[in-house]
Amino acid sequence: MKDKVATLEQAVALVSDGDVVALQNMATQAAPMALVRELIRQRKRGIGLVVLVGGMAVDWLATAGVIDRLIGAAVTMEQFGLCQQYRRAVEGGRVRVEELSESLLNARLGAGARNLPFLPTRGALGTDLIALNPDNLQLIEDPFGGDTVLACRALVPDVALVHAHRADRYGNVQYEPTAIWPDIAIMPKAAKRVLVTVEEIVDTDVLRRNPDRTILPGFTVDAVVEVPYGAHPTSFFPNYGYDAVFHRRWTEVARDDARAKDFIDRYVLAPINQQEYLHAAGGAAALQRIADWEEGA
Amino acid sequence: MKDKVATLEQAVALVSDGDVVALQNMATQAAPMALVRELIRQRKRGIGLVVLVGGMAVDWLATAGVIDRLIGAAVTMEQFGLCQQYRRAVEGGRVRVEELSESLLNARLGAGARNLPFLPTRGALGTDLIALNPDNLQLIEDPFGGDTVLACRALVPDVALVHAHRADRYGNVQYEPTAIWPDIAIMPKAAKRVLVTVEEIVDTDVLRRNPDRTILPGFTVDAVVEVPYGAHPTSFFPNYGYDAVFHRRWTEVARDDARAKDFIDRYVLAPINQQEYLHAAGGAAALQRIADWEEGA
Amino acid sequence: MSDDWRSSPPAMDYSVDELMVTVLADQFHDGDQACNGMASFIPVAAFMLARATHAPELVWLASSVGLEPRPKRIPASTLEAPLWRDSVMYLEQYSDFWTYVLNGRWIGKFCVGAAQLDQYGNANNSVIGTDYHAPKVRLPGTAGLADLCSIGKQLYYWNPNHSPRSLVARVDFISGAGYLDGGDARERLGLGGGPQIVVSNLAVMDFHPDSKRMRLKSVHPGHTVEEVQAATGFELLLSEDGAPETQVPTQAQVRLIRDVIDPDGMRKRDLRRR
Amino acid sequence: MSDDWRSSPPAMDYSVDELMVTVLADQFHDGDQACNGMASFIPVAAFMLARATHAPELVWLASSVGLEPRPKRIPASTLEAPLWRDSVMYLEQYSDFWTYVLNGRWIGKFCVGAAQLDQYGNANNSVIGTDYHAPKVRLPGTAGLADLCSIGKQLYYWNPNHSPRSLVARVDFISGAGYLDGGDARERLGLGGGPQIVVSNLAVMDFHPDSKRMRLKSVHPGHTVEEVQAATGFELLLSEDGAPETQVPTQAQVRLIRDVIDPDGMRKRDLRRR
Repeated sequence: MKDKVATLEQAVALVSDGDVVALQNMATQAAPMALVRELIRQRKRGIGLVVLVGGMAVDWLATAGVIDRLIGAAVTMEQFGLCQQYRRAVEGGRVRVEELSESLLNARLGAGARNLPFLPTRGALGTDLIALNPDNLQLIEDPFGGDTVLACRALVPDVALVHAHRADRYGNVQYEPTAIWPDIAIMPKAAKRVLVTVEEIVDTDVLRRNPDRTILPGFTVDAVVEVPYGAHPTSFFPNYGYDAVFHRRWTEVARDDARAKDFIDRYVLAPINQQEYLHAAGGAAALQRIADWEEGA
Repeated sequence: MKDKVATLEQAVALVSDGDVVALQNMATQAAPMALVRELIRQRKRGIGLVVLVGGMAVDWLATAGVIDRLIGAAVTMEQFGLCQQYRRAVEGGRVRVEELSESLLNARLGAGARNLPFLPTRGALGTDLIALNPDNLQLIEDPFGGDTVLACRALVPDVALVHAHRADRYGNVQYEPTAIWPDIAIMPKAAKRVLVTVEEIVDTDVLRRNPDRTILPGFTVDAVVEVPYGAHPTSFFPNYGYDAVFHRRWTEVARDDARAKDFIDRYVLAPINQQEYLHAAGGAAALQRIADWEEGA
Repeated sequence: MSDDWRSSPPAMDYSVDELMVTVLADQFHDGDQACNGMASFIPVAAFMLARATHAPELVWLASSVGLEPRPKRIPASTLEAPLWRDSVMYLEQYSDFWTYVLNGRWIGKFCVGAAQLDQYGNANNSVIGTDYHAPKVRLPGTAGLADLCSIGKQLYYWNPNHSPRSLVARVDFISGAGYLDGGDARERLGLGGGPQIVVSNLAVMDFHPDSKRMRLKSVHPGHTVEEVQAATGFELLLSEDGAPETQVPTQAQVRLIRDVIDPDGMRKRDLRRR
Repeated sequence: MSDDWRSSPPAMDYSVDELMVTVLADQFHDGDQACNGMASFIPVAAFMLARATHAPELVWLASSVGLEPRPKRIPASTLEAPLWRDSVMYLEQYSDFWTYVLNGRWIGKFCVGAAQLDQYGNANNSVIGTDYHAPKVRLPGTAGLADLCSIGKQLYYWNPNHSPRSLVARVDFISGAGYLDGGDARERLGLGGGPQIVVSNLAVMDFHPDSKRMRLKSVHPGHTVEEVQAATGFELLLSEDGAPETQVPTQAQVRLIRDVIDPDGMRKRDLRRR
């Protein structure tokens, strides 16, 4: 099998301006933040972001002017509130939203993954989402005489970004038993290219001990980068929890464009690698905080 | 949660004559044979059987006159050859076949599982399968102007039969890391009722140790029966391999209707419980044979 | 757990979050399968309370991932691993959760919040303002709400900030279908289920069986019908029996909520946030 | 493993199963992703041989379940756990395997057998006879063949029993679409990929690039064009260079097959079965 090991720089160089980029994550969980920071460092522009539920990553990408459209079901940092930078970008017309419910996004990505022109759902009937999006959502008749359903057009992202627990150098990617979000089950299958960060690159023999935990075969992956704590400040169970202190640090500045930009300068642009980023984010004290998630509330 | 523990008799009493019954298995693997034998013992009639790839179970059900139609992609005992009793029943017009490719059956069951009228596929275009089955397969246009696809009508079996590694008394069902056949991922979700045999009924706390291995939540399951070696003579990894001796014993008689019926009398009708069945099938020697699968060829 | 909740006298010192928890808890029964979403401390407390008292066989699917979990107490997020501690099953989202949800036979009850809710129970979590692409406020988005509302689920709205801004005559954007224009509009579209009740910090509302307009079901102690009406952006129907006082939590319920289920008071975050 | 296969001289004592294995092995290259099905000892031996010699980076998906397995040797079933020993991944069938297969970008090469194959590469594993519902012979069924044939895969047929009954002018039932009526019939239906070669116990065939009719590519040593034609139920085209002799296995290849890959001779079962 082909060696897929890359640096963050090499991996993100596979993203072109204007690409549709799918981000695997939930509100405060499992976001491939090291790849997101590298998108900002490489000053990508005109990116269309696909998220099921996006959090701080969306805010940062909006602040840095990387994205100009979003295809997704929700953007929120859950208990830390709305993503204020994203919100301002949408309200100011700088980011255009194609809003889809979860089953609609699943159907669009599912069709993309299976090379089908569309998949039907029953979700969202009666909502205003349908009229908003005739290019991708059409009511169709059941050829067998049953109910009308909503056809959701295939979505094939140019790139999917994923953070996972471990991989071998050939891009076989493993996930520990934990919440498996829909994005991870279909985004990488639908996308043309897949970039993966992992907590650890291991020998293939380590994967062979638990073949049921392998979620992506190497042939679907274009680059794999070892980035310990690559999901910080989002959680990555069972390895670490979300960093509440860091989330609050962001929410304190995110309503102010200048302070938000300073934050990006300090935490994204200044640190030249993951180690420096973690140091800026609080170093050993931060890692201790997120290690203790199991006992914390 | 509700207690779902039942005897084989009670479980199979939930099957009515004429039902469409989905059988989770592969050619020589993981068939819920104890439930199949009980279908024969209870002299069910007019059953429509759904299999992705069926093996000896289909042969037995054909011999005993339980089934009169089959919806599936293949029937074979792999290296042990064709299912001769099934073959004769079809050639004689006693069993009618609705043949579907794997992706077509997956689409029909997938639509049933998600309460959609149909799901599209690109499989089987150009084959004679489509013209044979206008009630369930229709070519439709893509509303977004793409390629024609094949709409596969939802299939909702009345009952699904599954063998699994363990369950608690509430019907939460677990599967060990091994081959996960499509049937197990969708048949029980599509069917109206689900009957499960397991190697072992365990305390719920045992399931909590590996929540990622639970494949069916209790609320989807109607009856759970503890039947050690419930898949014999098919394999059930990692617990045991297929019983090659027993398979050959069947293939030796299966071309002869009278001898096939005698075989059913001896191995299905005469043994009053699983223990007697296993004794008839070879007892400790048989269990030793199938325990050694890992070293055997 | 405790069984004295049946005979326990009314609590004297309950707070409104605890009242909302007990009102919601009453909606969930043995055999129901219920699921909470993000930032849903009050619904999670309600599920846990129901299971600890009248509905031990209420099946709880924590944040669409963890089946029958045993969290130590309500943690600081209702969508993170501490909530689904000790689960019997982790549901994979695409193949498991959404299949069971779409199927229709399972997981029938959802507690949802919405930034705007209108007189026909339509919900908006998408945008405030009339121009979708240049909104006054960009809200989080519909997430799974548009699906749950259209596929026959029973929806229990909770609203910790009853005001003319959150309860409006007509939502700016339908991101979750309620009874649409009322009457049989929902039925005509072939949609089953729908909004059942709305539990706010002032009152409990339901929907008139024919017109599907929102009506006052009970008013929380210390508030009046007039006050509730003034805090609502449309005219609330009154039910025939007027508007009785909402039943208050019992002492046993309050003890369970405070001492066992949510000792860290996470449920109060739902009130503060809006 | 061994690297002397490149310079190894032709084997003198190979058997036809070994010849079929080496011919098939030549079709698989570094970077290909190939998958075997049921009762496929010869294809499995071919994949294992290719990986041990010229194509170490051929990705092998064993019986649609086990990625990159390391079986000790070919076991008695090509669709059971001993074959996918030490796999890097177990592919879940519905969500993983069929998604990757349908996608089109991955798992592009399949070895398949069929009871009947016709002059345009259409395959039949369903029924012998003209009345589908009262067939002369009920065959196993299409399984995944109908899918693989229609979704752009490259198909490598192997036929251990070259005869007018297995190679027919027109299949009784198309359970796998080849080139249909020939010419651009397949293309007009929008189907990519298609049958590449047919490896039998007598010869190797491919398909004319324009007419899509089956043509003789090479004849196995010890057999003649006339013999092959007589064993075929339709007229085989001849390629311009006549019909050269099929390249025989090298001594190193035969050693690998016999001593390492398949010491139990499972590959010979494919010949006996039909």
